[in-house]
Amino acid sequence: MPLILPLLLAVLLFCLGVYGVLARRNAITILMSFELMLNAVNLNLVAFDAWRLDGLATGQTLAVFVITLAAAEIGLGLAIVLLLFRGHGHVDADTARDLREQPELQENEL
Amino acid sequence: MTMTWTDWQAIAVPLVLALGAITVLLADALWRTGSKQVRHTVITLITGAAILFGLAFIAVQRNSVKPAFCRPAVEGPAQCSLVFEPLTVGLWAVLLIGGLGVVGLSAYRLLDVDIPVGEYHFLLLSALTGATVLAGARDLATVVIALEVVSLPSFAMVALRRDRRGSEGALKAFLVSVLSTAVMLFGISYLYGVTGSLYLQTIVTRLPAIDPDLRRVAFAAGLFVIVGFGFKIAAVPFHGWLPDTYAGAPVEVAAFLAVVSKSAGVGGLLVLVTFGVAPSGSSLRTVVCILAALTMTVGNLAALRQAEAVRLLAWSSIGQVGFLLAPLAVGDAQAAVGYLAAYVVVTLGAFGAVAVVQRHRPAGLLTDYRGMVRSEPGLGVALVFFLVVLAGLPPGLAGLFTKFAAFQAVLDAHIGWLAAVMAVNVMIGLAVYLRWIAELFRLPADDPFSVDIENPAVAVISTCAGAAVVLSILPSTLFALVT
Amino acid sequence: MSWLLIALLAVPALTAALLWALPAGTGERVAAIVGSVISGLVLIGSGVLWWKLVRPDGPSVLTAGDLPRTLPGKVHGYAETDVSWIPSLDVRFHLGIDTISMPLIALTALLVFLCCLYSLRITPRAGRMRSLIALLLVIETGVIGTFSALDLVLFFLFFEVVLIPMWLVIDIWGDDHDRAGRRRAATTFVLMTVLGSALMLLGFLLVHRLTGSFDIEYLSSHPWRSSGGTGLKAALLIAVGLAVKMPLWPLHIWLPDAHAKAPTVGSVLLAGVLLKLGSYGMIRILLPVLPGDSATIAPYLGGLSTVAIIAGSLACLAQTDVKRLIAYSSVGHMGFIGLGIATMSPEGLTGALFANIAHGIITGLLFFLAGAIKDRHDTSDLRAIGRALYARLPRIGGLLTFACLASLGLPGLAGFWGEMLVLLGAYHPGNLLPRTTFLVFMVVAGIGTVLTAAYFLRLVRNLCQGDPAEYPAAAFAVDLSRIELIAWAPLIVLTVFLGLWPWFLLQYWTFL
Amino acid sequence: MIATAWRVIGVGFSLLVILTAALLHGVDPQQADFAGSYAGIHTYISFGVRTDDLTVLMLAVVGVVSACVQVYSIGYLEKRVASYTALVTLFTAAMVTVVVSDSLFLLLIGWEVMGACSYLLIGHYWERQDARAGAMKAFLMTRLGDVGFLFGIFVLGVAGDTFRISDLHADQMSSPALTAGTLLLLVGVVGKSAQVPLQTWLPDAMPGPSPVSALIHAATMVAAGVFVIARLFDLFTAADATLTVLAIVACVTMVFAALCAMAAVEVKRVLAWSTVSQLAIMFAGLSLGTRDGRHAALFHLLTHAAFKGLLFLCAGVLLHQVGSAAFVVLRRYTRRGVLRKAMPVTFVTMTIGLGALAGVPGLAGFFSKDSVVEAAWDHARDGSTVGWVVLVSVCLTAVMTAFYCVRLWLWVFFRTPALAGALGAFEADDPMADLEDPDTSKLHDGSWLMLAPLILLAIAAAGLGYADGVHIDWPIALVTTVLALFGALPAYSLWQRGADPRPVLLEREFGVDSAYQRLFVVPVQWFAKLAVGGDRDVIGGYVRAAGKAGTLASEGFRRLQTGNVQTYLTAAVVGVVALAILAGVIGS
Repeated sequence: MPLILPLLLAVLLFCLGVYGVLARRNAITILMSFELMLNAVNLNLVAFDAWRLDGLATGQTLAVFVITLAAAEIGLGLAIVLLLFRGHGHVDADTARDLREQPELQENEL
Repeated sequence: MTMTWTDWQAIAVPLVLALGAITVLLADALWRTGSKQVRHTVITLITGAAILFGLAFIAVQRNSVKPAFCRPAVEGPAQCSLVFEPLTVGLWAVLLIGGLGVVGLSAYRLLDVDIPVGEYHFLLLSALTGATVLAGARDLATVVIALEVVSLPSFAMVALRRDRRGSEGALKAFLVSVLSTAVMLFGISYLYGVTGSLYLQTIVTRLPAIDPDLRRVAFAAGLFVIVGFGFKIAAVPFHGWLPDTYAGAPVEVAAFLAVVSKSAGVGGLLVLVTFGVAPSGSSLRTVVCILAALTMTVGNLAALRQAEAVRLLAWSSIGQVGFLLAPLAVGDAQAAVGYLAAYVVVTLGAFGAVAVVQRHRPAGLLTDYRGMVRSEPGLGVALVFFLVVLAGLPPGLAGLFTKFAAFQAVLDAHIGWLAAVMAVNVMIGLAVYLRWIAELFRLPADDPFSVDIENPAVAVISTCAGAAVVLSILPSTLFALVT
Repeated sequence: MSWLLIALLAVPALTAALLWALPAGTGERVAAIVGSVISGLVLIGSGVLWWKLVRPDGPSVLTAGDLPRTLPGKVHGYAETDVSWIPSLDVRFHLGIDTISMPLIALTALLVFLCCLYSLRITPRAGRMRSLIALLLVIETGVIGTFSALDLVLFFLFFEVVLIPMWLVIDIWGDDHDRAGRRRAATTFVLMTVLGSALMLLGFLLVHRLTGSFDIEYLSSHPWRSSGGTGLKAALLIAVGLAVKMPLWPLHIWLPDAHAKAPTVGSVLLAGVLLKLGSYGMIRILLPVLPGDSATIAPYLGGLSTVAIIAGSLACLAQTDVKRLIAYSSVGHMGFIGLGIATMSPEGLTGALFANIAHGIITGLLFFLAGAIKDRHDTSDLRAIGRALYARLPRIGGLLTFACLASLGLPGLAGFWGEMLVLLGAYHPGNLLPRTTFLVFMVVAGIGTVLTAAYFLRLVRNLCQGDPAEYPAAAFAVDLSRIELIAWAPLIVLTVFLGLWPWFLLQYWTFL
Repeated sequence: MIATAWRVIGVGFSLLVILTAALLHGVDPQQADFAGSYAGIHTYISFGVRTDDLTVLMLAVVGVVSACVQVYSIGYLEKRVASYTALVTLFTAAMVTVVVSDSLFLLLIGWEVMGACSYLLIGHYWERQDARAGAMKAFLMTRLGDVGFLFGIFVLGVAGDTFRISDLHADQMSSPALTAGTLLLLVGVVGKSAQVPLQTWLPDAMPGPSPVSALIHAATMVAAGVFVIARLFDLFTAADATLTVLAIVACVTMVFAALCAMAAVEVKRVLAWSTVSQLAIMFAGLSLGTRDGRHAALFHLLTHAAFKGLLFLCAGVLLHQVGSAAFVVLRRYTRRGVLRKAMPVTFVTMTIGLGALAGVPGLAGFFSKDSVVEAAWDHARDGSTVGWVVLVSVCLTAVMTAFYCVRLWLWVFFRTPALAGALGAFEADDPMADLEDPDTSKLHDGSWLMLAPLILLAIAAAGLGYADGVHIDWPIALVTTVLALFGALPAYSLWQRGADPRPVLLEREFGVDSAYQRLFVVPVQWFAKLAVGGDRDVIGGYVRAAGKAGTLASEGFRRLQTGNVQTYLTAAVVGVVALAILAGVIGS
C-alpha cells in the first residue's frame, strides 16, 4: 500500500477533528473530535513506522503513548465537563462566558 | 537497556517530586485525624521538602552533565532522552523556585478554604514533575508526555474550587490545550516521518540533509510543534484562554499557571528551538520572532485598559512571554533563562500581593490598591517594585537587565525589526504598569486598604522582594543560571 | 575608586530611602530640612570635587599655551571607579568625571539644593513633602549618575532612573486644577522618553556589536571612524533617543505640557537639568564614539535644531500661559544647543556646553518666578493673572524682566555666551560638514534670537507692564518673600557672574 | 533713601567718567587685555580696554551729558526714581564700556546692555500703551540689527584671526571677508543709530522720560554707531562697497528724516527725527572715507550731543510743566502768550539749541555741519560721486533743518500774528482748543536742578564750535548760511499766515511703519499661530493619535475576548495558517 493513502486519510481525519472542535457546541462532541485528531496522529505514526522500518518501532511506541495520553485527557476532560454541567446545567462550550472581558471599563478616570 | 547510576541521578529530581506527590496524596487520604491546620502544615512541609531536595540537588550538581537513557546512534553522538546539563539546571532552578513560591503562597490560612489541600499539593507536585522532565527532555516522545504531565494537573487545579468560574476556566484551558497537543502530535508525526527519529539530536542532524521535496513538510511539522507550545505559553494568537482562565482560577493557581506552567512551556520551547526543530537560520525561528512580536504587542496593548488586577497581570504575562520569546527565537538560552528567572520572582511577588488584597477585597479592581503606599507601606512598596521590575525600569534593574539581554540577543542575531518592536513595547508595557503604580501612590484614598497581612504572605512577598533587590544589584546572578 | 563621587550618588539615594522609612507624621516636617541639609552637602561635595579636578596641581592642568588637542568629548576621567558588574553582558560600573561633566554635576547639585531650600517654606498644595523631597533626591542621584557614567549601559541606566520619580512628581504634585491633564502630561513625558531611551539602548548595543565595548572612555579614544551601515543606524538611534530627552523638534511635544503641569520644583529640575541629559549624551557619546556617522547626521540635526529655534520661538509668541511659554522657550534654547552640537566644531561644542549651564540657571530662575506668580494667582494663564505686575509685585516683576533679558541672550548675562559661540560654530563648522548649509542655519538662528527677544518682551509687556488701575493688587499677594530671595539669589548671581566672567567655565573646555 | 543713594552714585559715576576723560586726555594710546579663554584653537575670546583720542572724546561726551541728565533727573522725575537712576547709571557704564573696549565682544556687551537699558527706560512709564509699544519696538529693531552686528564680528574676527580691535587690520583680511564683515557691522550700526531702513523705532521711543531721550536717544547710544565706524575706520575705508552703501543709507536717511521732522506735530518727535537726520549727517561724513570726513563726523557728534541733549532737556521742561510736548497743547498757552514769559530760561536755552541745530552762524552746529560740507566738497572735487551725493544731501538737509527748527520755535513760543488768537493750523483738530482756558498760574520754569544743566549745555551748544579751533571756509559758510535762510523763510511766512501744510505722506512718515507692520509683524503673528496649531494639531495630533490608537487597540483586543472558547480556537487555527504563510513570505 502506498504511503500516501494512510497519510491522506490521516489528514482527512485531522481536518474532520478540527472542524468538529471549532463547529460543535456540545463539549462531549468536541472531546470526540479531539479523539479523531489524535487518531489521525496515530495513523500517521503507524504509517511512517511501517514505511521507515527502523527496527525500533518508534512510531508504534509513540502511538501507544498517544492512546494512553488520549485516555488520560478524556478522563480529565469528562471530569471538567461534568463540573461544567453541575455549574451551568448544560455542556455547551460556547455559552460558558462568565469570564469574558467586561465590556465597560469600571474606572472613574483615565 | 538498563538504568545506570547516571540515569538515576538525572531523573532524581523528577523522581523525588513524583514520590513527594504520591506521599502527599496518601498522607492526605489516609491521615484524617489531625486538625486541618496541622495537616496543611505537614503537607506543605512535605511538598517543600521535595522541592528543596531538587534545589539542593541542582545546587550541588550544577556543573555536571548527565545524559540519561542514551543509546548509541548510527551516526553522530549518542541519542539521549533526558539530559541534565547547565541549561537544565537553569530551567529547573527557575521551575523549582517558582513551585516553592507557589507552595509558600498556598500556606495555611492563605489558600482558599474550598480547596482540598492534599489534592492541591499533589497536583502541584505532579505538574512540577512534568515540568522538570520537560526541561530535561531531549526526545519528542518525552517532550509530549512531560508536557501533558504539566498541563493536565494544572487544569485540575484550576477547577479545584469546583465553582462556575473555576469550571469555565478549566474548560477553556483544557480545550485549547488538547487542541494544541493534537496539533503538536500531528506535527511530531510528520517530523518523525521526515527524519525517522524522535531524538532531537538526530532530528537536528538529519533535518538539513532531507530531500528538498520534504522541506515543506518538515517546515509545517516544525511549525505545528512550535504552535503546540504556543498554546501552552499563550503566545498570540493562541492566547485567548489565558486571561479567562487566570480570572477563573484561585489567585494561587493563577500564580502557579503564570509561574510554573508558563516556565515549563518556555523551557520546553527553548529546548526544542535550540536543540531540535529550528536550527539557526531556519525560517521557524522567524516564526518564533513573529510570535514574539505579536505576543508582546497584543499582550501589552490589551493590558492597557484592564480594570482588574489579575486580568492585568494575565495580559501582562502574555506581554512578558513575548519578550521572552525574543531571545528564545534566536536561541540565546542565557538571556531567555535569565529573563524567565526575573519574571518568575517578581510575578510570584505580584501575585502574592494580589492574593493578599483579593482575600479582603474580592472584586480585585485596581482601584482597591489606591493609596496603598501610605496605608500599607511595606506591601505597597514591594508591589511597586515588582511592577517596576516587570516594566524594566530602574530601580527594577533585574527587569531592566534581562530586557537588555533580550535586546542584545536579538540585535546580535541581526533582527532589527524585532528589536524595534521590542522598544515600542517597552513603552507600552510601562504605560500598563504605570496605571497601577499611580493607583498605589494616589492620595488621599477614600477607603485605603489596610489589614493585618498573614505571616506566610509576608514571608513570601518579602522573600520575593529581597530576591528581586538582590537580582537588581547583582544581575549577573540571573545570567549565571545558564553558563 | 573615588569615594567622593560615589558618595555624591549614594547619599541622596540613601537619604531618600531614609525619608520614606520615617513615619509619615514626623517625615512631613523634617523632610525639607533633611533634604536641604543633604543636598547642601552634595553641593559642597561637588564643589570639593570640582576643586580637586581643576586645582593647579590637579589632573587637568590647563594653561593657555598648552592646550590639549583632544577630540570633542574625549574623556579625561578623574575620580574614576571601574568595577566589573555584569560580565556576561560586558557591563561595567564605570564612573568618572571630567571638566565637561563636572559643571553639570555642580549645576544639578545646586538646583536640587535650591529646590529643597525653596520647599522649606513653599509647599505644593498636595502636601506629602516627605515623598517629594525623597523623589527630588532620587532624581539628583539619577542625574549626577548620568553625568558621571563612563559606561554606556550605566549611562542608560541612570538616564532611566529619573523617569518614574519625575512622573510621580508631575502626577502627584502637578497642577491642582487639572488632574487628568497632569496625568496625561506626565505619562506622555515618561512614555516618549522611555521609547527614546529604548531606541538609544538599541544604538548602544549596535555600538557594542561594532566595537565590542560599552566603555565610554575606551570608545572615546578608539572611536568608530568609518561611516555608514550599522554605525549610521547606531548613530541615528542614539541621536533619536537623546533628541527626545533634549528635546529636539519635532520630538518636543511632551515638553510644554510636562513643564506647564509640573509643580515649581519639578519644572525647575525638568528644565534645569533633565533636558541636559540629552545634550550631554550627544556631546559625551554620539560625537566622540561615532564621529563619522555623526558627521553624516549632523546637518539634519542642525536643521531640526534650527527649526526648533524658530518653531519654539514662534510658538512662544502665541502662548497665553506663562509656564507653557517658558517651557516652549526651552525648546528654542535647546535648539541652540543642538545646533552647537551639530556644528561639530570646538566653538559650537563649547557654546553648547556653556548654553547647557546657562539655560539651566536661567530657566531654573524663570520657572521659579513663574511658579511664584502661579502660586500667588492660583493660575498661570496670562489673561487671568492680568497685567501690571510691576505695580502689584514689583520685585518679582523686576526679577522676571531680568530673567527674561537673560534668557533672550543679552550680552553681559549668562545666556549670551552659549548662543554666541554656537552661532560662531555654525559660521565655521567642522571639516566634514557642508559650510553653506550651516551658514543658512546661522542666519536663521540669528533671526530666531530676534524672535526670542520678541516673545520675552511680549511676556514682559503683557504681564509686568500695564495700567495698574485696571488690575488692582490682590490683598493676599505678597511680594518677594525671604525664602524666595534666598533660593533665587544664587541663580541671579550666577547669571550675572557667568555673563561677565564666562572664562570661569570656558577655560575648562578645549577641543580640537 | 535707596533713591537718594542711587542718585549720588549716578552723579558720582558721571563725574568719575568726566574725571577719567580729563586724566586720559593727552595720554599716549594704550591697550590692555584682561581675562580671556580659548574656545577652539583659533578662537581666543577676551576682554580688553584701550585709550586714545576717540575714547577720550567719547568719554567726555558721555560723562558730561550723563552728569547733566542725572542732575536734571533729580528735579524731573517723581516716581520710581531708584530703578530709573540705577538704569541710567547702568546705561552710562555700558556706554563707557563700548567706548573703552578693545574687544569686539566687550563692545557688544556694552552695545546690547545699552539697548536693554534703553528698552527699560523707554518703558519707564509702563502704564502707557505707547511707552510699552515703543520700548518693545526699540529693542526688537535694534536687536535685529545686532544680529547682523554679531555676524559681522564673526566674519571680521575669523578673517583677522583675532577679536581684538587693535589687532584687526584690513591688510590681513581677504577683500570679500572685509566687505561682508563691515557690511554686517553696518547692519548693527543702522539699527542702533536708527538709520533707514531701521529708523522707525527712534520716534516711537519718545514716550520715555525726556532726560532719557536726551542721554540715550540723542547724545550717546544712537551715536554709538558713529563711534563704532570711527573706531574701525581703517577697516571701513578698505571696503569701498561698504562705504558706498553707508553713503546711500546716510543720504537717504538724512533727507527722509528731515522730511518727517517737517511734518511732526510733537516737539519730541520733531527732535527725534532731527536726531535721525543729524546722525545721518555724521554717517555721511564717515562715508567719505577721508580723515577729514571722520574728523567732521566726530565734531558733529560732539556738538550734536550738546545741542540735541539740550533740546531734549528743554522739551522735558515743557513736558514737566505743561504735561505734554504736543504742539496742540503747547499752543493753548502760547496763544495767550504765556509760555515764553513763564519759562524764560527754557525759552532762551531752547532758542540757542534750535539755532545750533539749524546752523545759525556762530553756534556750534554751524561749524560742525560746515566741516562735513567742507569734507564732502573736498572729496567731491577729487572726483568722487559719493562726495557729490553727500554734498547735495547735506545741503538739502540743511535747508530742511532750518525749516523745521524755525517752525518749531515759532509755533511753540510765539502767537501767530495773522490769526491774533484765533484758531490756527494745529488747533483745527483740537476739540478742547476753545473750551478750555489752561491754568497758567502754575506755569513756571523748572527748578534750578533742571535749569543748571540747560544752561551748561546751552553754553556748550553755543561755544563748542570754537573748541576745534576756528577755521572757516568762507564760501562754504556763506552758502550754508544762505541755505539755512532758504529754509527759515518759508517757515516764517507759513507761520505768519497761520498755515502749516502737512502732506499726508510726510505726516504718516511715508507709511513705513504700517508697511513693516503688514510685512513683518502680521506674518510673524500668523506664523506663531501656525506654529502653535502645528504643534497642537499635527505633532501633538500624531502623539495623541498614537495614544488613541493604543487605547482603541486595547479596547479591540478586549472586545475579541468574548468568553467563547471556540472563538479562541478558531482564532488560533486561523493564526496557524497565517503564521505559516507569513513565515513563508519572510523566509523566502
